Amino acid sequence: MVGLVLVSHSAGLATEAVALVLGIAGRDPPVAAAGGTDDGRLGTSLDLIEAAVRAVDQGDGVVLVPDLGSSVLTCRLVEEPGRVVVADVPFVEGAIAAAVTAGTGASLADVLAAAEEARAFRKL
Amino acid sequence: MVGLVLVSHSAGLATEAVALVLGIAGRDPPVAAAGGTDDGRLGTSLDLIEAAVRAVDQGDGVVLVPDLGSSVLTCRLVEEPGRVVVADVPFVEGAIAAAVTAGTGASLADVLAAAEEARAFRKL
Amino acid sequence: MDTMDTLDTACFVAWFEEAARLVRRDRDRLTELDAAIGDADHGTNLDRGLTEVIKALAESPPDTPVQVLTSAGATLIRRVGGASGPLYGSVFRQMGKALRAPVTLAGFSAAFEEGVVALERLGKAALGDKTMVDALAPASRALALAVRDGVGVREAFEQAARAAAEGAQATIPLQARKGRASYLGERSIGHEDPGAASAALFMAALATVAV
Amino acid sequence: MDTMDTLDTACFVAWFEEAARLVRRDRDRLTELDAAIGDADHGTNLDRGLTEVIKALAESPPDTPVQVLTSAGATLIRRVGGASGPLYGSVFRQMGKALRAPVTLAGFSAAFEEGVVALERLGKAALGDKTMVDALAPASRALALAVRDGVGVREAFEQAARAAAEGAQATIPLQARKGRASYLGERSIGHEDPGAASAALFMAALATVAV
Ligand SMILES: Nc1ncnc2c1ncn2[C@@H]1O[C@H](COP(=O)(O)OP(=O)(O)O)[C@@H](O)[C@H]1O
Ligand SMILES: Nc1ncnc2c1ncn2[C@@H]1O[C@H](COP(=O)(O)OP(=O)(O)O)[C@@H](O)[C@H]1O
Ligand SMILES: [Mg+2]
Ligand SMILES: [Mg+2]
Ligand SMILES: [Mg+2]
Ligand SMILES: [Mg+2]
Repeated sequence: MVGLVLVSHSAGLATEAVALVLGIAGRDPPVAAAGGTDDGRLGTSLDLIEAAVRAVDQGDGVVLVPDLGSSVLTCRLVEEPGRVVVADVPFVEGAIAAAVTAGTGASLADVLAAAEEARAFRKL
Repeated sequence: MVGLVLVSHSAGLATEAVALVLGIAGRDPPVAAAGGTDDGRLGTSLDLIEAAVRAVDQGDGVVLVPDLGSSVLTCRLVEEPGRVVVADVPFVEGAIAAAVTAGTGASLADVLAAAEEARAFRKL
Repeated sequence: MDTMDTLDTACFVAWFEEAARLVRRDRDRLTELDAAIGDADHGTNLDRGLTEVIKALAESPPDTPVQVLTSAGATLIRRVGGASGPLYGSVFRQMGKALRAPVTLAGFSAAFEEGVVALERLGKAALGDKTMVDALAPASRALALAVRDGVGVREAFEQAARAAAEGAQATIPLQARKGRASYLGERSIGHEDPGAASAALFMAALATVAV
Repeated sequence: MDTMDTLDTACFVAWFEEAARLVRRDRDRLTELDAAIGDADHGTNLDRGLTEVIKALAESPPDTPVQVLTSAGATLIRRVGGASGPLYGSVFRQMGKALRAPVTLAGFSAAFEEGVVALERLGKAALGDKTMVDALAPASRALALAVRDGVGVREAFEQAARAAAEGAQATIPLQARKGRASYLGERSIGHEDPGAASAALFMAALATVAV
């Protein structure tokens, strides 16, 4: 299964978003949080992202979902085309769509496409 | 100033999103969280939303940003055209854009438009 | 026409009491249905909401059918916590707004239809989207046909209950287009929609109050 | 040409030591600039990152200029925590990749330009977007012109420092198009970009190492 890493400036936001995503997508897809700096400040930690990638990597690829700014820039530094990819998608909605699709055993490209579709998804 | 209420299924996600939004938009715009049910489960509480609306209402209008599902439906029940409006936008990104714009003293329509623009905003 | 021409306040209270009983009885089944395509809380959500409805009706005994519906609607909107709260709440609140005394079958049917329309508007859901609409819209149609055919209240309610049960069953092969289940795409196929299942219980409860 | 033709490992270490000193000295100013149009952490972010850079250089003393740059880049990427971490980190990492021994002014200038290009690629930022690019790109250009004109190292570095300082000042009237400040739209106008300000410190530090 494709793995998912939610990367936020805020450790709390990343953790809570993972919980909500798992609540909706079920426990199947591997989803991990990488929030804040390694010393607990608001920001981004390459070490935390790399550890999260290792935790969710089952060999089928990993999608990184960053919130903004340094999360995006740091995620881009761990990209490995075809294996670890950054999704430029709404943080919560994209992560939900990606996780649900990952849970079906879909390919990395399909999970990424599902996340991208969340951009157009209407809530009302 | 236009007020903002972040409505999530998860009390934790709503609170953390408010903290991140205030971290970016500064302390100026009134932003409140309404997360989870009134007895602390995942879900939505009309009471919590109404209380949050009262807390951020300065007379210039309030934008509600729901995450999904019951958050959206419950928000729609408190809509008052021209005064309390629901934004169908990415939860985190839309809230940030709305809060930053609200912080400039913009009108309800402008804050809503800024939130909508977050849909098209590219992170990469 | 049935011997019972009009529906009084007690009938409406009994409707919610019986609905509360059936939902409590089937709570785990509803939650399991929601576990398959949702977040496994529909049974608990609705059980909690209806328990509060009964409590509120006991604390402030209603004088009219409208008061029953208004109270139940407001309580469901506030106390369920899931999507089914605002949705069922809107059905009963709107029904209460539309209802005229004394409540005939025709009046009930017309008000019920207004409630279903309010639900469809709030949820932006149509027949076939795999939601509670798939049980409630056929039930409303059955009531309208019963009125047209001059069927008695008891039989009309039984027909509505049957239509709702069939509608709920018919959600099994559908792919969800609204609510949480819609996130699952094709994976939502093959499961009964929990909201449609609970809507069938509401209509089954209605069939027991027309004695 | 200056008397000093090549830049040795000690020069590069001294560059980061002086940059760390200047950032420590101006930490609060950088953070205040970031408070106006960002999240008030640029001074602390960079101070922390450069402290770690100096520590790492002390713990594993580098043998070559490339090792200095590679170590500093990796540490900044990992230890800053803000956008400036991966950005500065990429500058120095790429510069390290491009540098050839012995390091002449021409070699330094070419490698520095590669670093700036890597930064622009990562941040998708161009001149005028109100970012550190607005200080670093003019600095790189000043170095290239100095090489072309056969100017000595010391004077070249001073010209680069001046260009960076002017570039940082020139961000004041700009509206931010990248980074956190871009969320502010027009409200970002009228403030110096914190990353451009710190980039000017990096170049000022460079000017002190060519003795
Ligand atoms: N937009 C909608 N329109 C109509 N019905 C909906 C909609 N969204 C959800 N539902 C109904 O609500 C049911 C789920 O209720 P519940 O589990 O209590 O809420 P939640 O999905 O918030 O956990 C679904 O099975 C479906 O019948
Ligand atoms: N996409 C980008 N491209 C170039 N520079 C950027 C970009 N995003 C941010 N910056 C620079 O980084 C600086 C902010 O750094 P810092 O405050 O440490 O990070 P953060 O914004 O994550 O808090 C900005 O002033 C700007 O110069
Ligand atoms: Mg549910
Ligand atoms: Mg729920
Ligand atoms: Mg900052
Ligand atoms: Mg920061």
